[in-house]
Amino acid sequence: MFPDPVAQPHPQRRSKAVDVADIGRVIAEALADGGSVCIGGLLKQGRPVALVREVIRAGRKGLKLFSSPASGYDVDLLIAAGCVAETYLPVVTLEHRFCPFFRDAVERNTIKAHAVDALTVVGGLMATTNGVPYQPVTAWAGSDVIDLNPLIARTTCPFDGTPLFAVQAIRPDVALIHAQEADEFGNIRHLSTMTYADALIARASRTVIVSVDRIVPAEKILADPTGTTIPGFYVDHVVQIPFGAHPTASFPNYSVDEEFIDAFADIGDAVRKDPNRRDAVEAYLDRHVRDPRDPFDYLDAVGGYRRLSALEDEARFI
Amino acid sequence: MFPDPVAQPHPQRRSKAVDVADIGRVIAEALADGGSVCIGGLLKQGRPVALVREVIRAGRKGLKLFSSPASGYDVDLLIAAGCVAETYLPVVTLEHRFCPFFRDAVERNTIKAHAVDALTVVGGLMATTNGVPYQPVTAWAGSDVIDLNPLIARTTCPFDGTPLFAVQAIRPDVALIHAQEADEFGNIRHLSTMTYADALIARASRTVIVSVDRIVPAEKILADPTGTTIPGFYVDHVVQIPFGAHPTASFPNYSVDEEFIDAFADIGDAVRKDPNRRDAVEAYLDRHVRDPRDPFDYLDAVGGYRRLSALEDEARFI
Amino acid sequence: MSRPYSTGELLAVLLSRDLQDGETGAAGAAALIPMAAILLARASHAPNMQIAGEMFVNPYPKVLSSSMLDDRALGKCEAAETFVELFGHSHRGLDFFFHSGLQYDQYGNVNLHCIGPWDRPQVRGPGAANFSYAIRSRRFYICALDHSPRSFVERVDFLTIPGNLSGPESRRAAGLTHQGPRYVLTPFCVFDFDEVTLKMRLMSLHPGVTLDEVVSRTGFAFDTRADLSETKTPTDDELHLLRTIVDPGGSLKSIN
Amino acid sequence: MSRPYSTGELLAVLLSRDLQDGETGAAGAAALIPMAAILLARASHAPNMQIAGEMFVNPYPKVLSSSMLDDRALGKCEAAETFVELFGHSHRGLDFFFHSGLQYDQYGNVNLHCIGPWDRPQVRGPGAANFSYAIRSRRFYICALDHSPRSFVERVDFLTIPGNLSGPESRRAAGLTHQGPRYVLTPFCVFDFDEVTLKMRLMSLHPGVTLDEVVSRTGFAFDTRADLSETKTPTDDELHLLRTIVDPGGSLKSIN
Repeated sequence: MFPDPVAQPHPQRRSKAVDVADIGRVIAEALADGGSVCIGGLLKQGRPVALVREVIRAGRKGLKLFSSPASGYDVDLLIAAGCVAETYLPVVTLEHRFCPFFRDAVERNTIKAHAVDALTVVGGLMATTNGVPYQPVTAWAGSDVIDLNPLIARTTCPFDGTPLFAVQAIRPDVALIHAQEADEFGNIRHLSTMTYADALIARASRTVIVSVDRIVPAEKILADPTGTTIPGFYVDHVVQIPFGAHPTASFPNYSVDEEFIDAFADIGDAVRKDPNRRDAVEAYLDRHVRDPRDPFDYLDAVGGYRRLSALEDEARFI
Repeated sequence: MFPDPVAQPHPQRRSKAVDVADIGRVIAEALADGGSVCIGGLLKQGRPVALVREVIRAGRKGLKLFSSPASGYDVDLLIAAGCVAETYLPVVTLEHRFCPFFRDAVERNTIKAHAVDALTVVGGLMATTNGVPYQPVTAWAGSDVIDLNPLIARTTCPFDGTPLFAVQAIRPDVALIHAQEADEFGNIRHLSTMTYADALIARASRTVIVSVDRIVPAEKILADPTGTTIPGFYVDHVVQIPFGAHPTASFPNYSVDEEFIDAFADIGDAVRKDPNRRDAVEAYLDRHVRDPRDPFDYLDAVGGYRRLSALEDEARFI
Repeated sequence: MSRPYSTGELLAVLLSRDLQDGETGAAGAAALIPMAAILLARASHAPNMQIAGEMFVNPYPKVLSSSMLDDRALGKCEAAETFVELFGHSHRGLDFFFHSGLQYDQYGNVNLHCIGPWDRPQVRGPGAANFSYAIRSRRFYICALDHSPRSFVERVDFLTIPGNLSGPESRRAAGLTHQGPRYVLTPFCVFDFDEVTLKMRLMSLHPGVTLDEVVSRTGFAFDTRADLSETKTPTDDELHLLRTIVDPGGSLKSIN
Repeated sequence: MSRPYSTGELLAVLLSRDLQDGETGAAGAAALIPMAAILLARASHAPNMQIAGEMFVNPYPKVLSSSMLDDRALGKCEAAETFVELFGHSHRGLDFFFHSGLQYDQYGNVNLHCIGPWDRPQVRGPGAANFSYAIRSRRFYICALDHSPRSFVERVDFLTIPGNLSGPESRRAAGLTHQGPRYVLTPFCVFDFDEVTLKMRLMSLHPGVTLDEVVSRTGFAFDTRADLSETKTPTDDELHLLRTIVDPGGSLKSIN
């Protein structure tokens, strides 16, 4: 029954901003071994790689991986570090070459890489955002992907009996997303032209953690509400991580570090051909994931300001 | 088989911009008697009222009306002019008062006003944009609206057998939409904060006709692609009509003409109580719809620059 | 009246007190009092209130407007959404929503469609954009400015917004699991709902209102709480916030 | 070679000629040649080409990039979309799309998943983001830079992208109603598909290529068109447009 309000100083709105030093703990608390994680961005753009490194640092095992329909370096890194049990990834590629750890893990049967396509993942996330148990799909025929897809069922249209498919709602435990800006209340702004499936993933996931290039004053969000790509109430934690997408791009702020990705893939290809070279992987993970105390340390390890400003230049002059 | 290209001057890209003098013909050609039309905007904002007046001028009868989930003046005007046979409108209201012609037509049973809700219309349009025959809905229970809704069926979840509903895909013949800006290729920009269901309606409809406050150079679109709310390839015709949403608003350019809407509703209420006053309706339609040769004439008839600049001021100073 | 507040202000204050910090809710079109309640809660005890579920997020309106679905009313806000996102919200539900209508019945069902038969009504109302929030939200409030035997009826002619249907059994059969209608606020009193019968029950009378007056204005018999009280009127702090931050234009003052 | 064009330029020009004005199509990731073809068509005979179906509309890239799904490649464009809109495009289909893969078979099916058995492959490929465009688009093109018995096989080990399946009966049974694969372009020749059997059929040989060479590079028997011809090479106008407007950076020149 309507209480008399207690006279008290009015409380302040809580911030969702996490200090970069605490983001590892936040991720470790949100994601359990065996949990499902969905990664935003696409291929070599806007991937939350710093957050992915924290998953590895937390020692997570047996993860189920989802992503926007095309993934690459970060997924391969998680597999290299032994975090992954199952993938629901339409495409895993570095575009100009395969992802070596993914390829190796599937060929050696150490992970279960389910056959899914973009409509499976997008449709499943759409079902969750729409609050319904499944999304109808009619655009499937002929591909072996359908027969092996564990997330779909056959059904019929209730209006005319036409056979069609259903993909079940996908609700990842944790979404990891990278964007360019946010305010402390978790309102996210992508400044890149494409935003991939990021908003969809945020809406579909239980816990949403977003790294951004910059946390900006809330006034900037209020001045352009149509620029907000993910409203704050979908977001649980936001963290400013400089170059948090490295070695993928965060357009228009910085471009892809292709050399860095290639160096990783070279190690992967070498280990794939000669498993005795596994120590090269551990050395890579030590240097780039486990040893850096924080993201600034990481940036020093990957080439410091010299390399990073070149990536900024590339994004600016394209 | 790959032909040799014929040497010829390279052709130019076609414009989708229609001269305001031709928009009546365009609408008459796109929409037949008995056709279905879906109206964008919401309540007293962003409604394509100038395009709606062209529907009346074309003498269309027996229309099936869809709209974003809340509609008012324009729908009432179409009903007043005798254009409408059926409505699939969740809400018909002027907010501070009822829509008199809608109310009268339903009470006298001269139109069929189906019981639908927002999820029916939005879900049906979503199904079409997603390219599937229906959209699952689970959020319905208890309301008489469900039992009377002609667009829904009962079905079950193919994964666990749970009973749920389906709303069938809605594909309007013609979408009428108003926005603030477009280029000549039909790329639409809303400058208002809310864009309602406009993009959804455009994606779901066979023929899409958009009125805008201003046609802008294509360079303006290219300079901010994320500002494009409806890509041009969904749009068939775009026409610059000054104050084309009047008496509804086109924020941030001009506000609602509440007095004008009230004057219309007063006539409607008077006729509803005394059908002998039907001539007042015809006089209104003559003055505001049938007699003006073009939208400029219309603007003179509704108060000219004095009134319109006041509406601009209201939008600017809110 | 000599009261230092209007009916509109009273109802907005009463509603605001029941909204909790951190909750997410919205008001639809034609919802001056609910919107004032949300904004007042945010300005006082609920700074983490999320105003969302319609096509905008966390507005900071410069004027309190009769409809929030209006750029005139929106002012600045944190994000825009569309009806597609509203479809999802309608399924997942909010913490709270508000409804009003043509008729209300003893089970808190609301009619927005018609008085008289559906096929040939005496009065055709506007309809309801969205009744799903009533089902899927954790609770909703009925804010009824017309409290008369014409509007408070034994059984609604058309059931637009499902409240408690015909009682507990019917709610179970329909699969309704949330609270549904929580309070009914009128210019004269506040009703809650009996935990067992799920019927409206008089909870408090506004200052100066008698039980007989409410009985005569209500078209069905209702129980009265054992602890029937006088409605706790707005405090100075609440009225100050309401008039300076939420409704500086005084729109609520004209609602009596 | 002494040809005045590279293989990449040849294939881009050939593809561009088959794209019609007013059509809507797209290329996915890792699609340098298809993207060049689309841009060349738009710059020459198809100014109303709509490049859409991925997450952007009508880009004007400053450089031709290996993937169009990349802000480096996008340049200016007219609109952005997301995977939600792509879901709809995938159902409604485009006028044309392009595919390449690990293996191609005589019916124009494409394998992007694995060589060897699914459970324990010798080679695991990247998979396909979206095979629905192959079904729902009016037609698609196969652009195969590796033309060898290893890649042109009797039957794909894994059927990722449905082409003509096992022929007309299987297409009918699967409900495939569009053309499916239209041409297969390789560095050596162009195949079309026999109207009756729906098998690959040699249509033209690139200048200097012999039938025997194509036979030895193809891991299945194929018919040859009665009017087998030499591929019509790029005109000066086409090469000029390609090199000045579409690919000023010369990315296609290195594809031989």
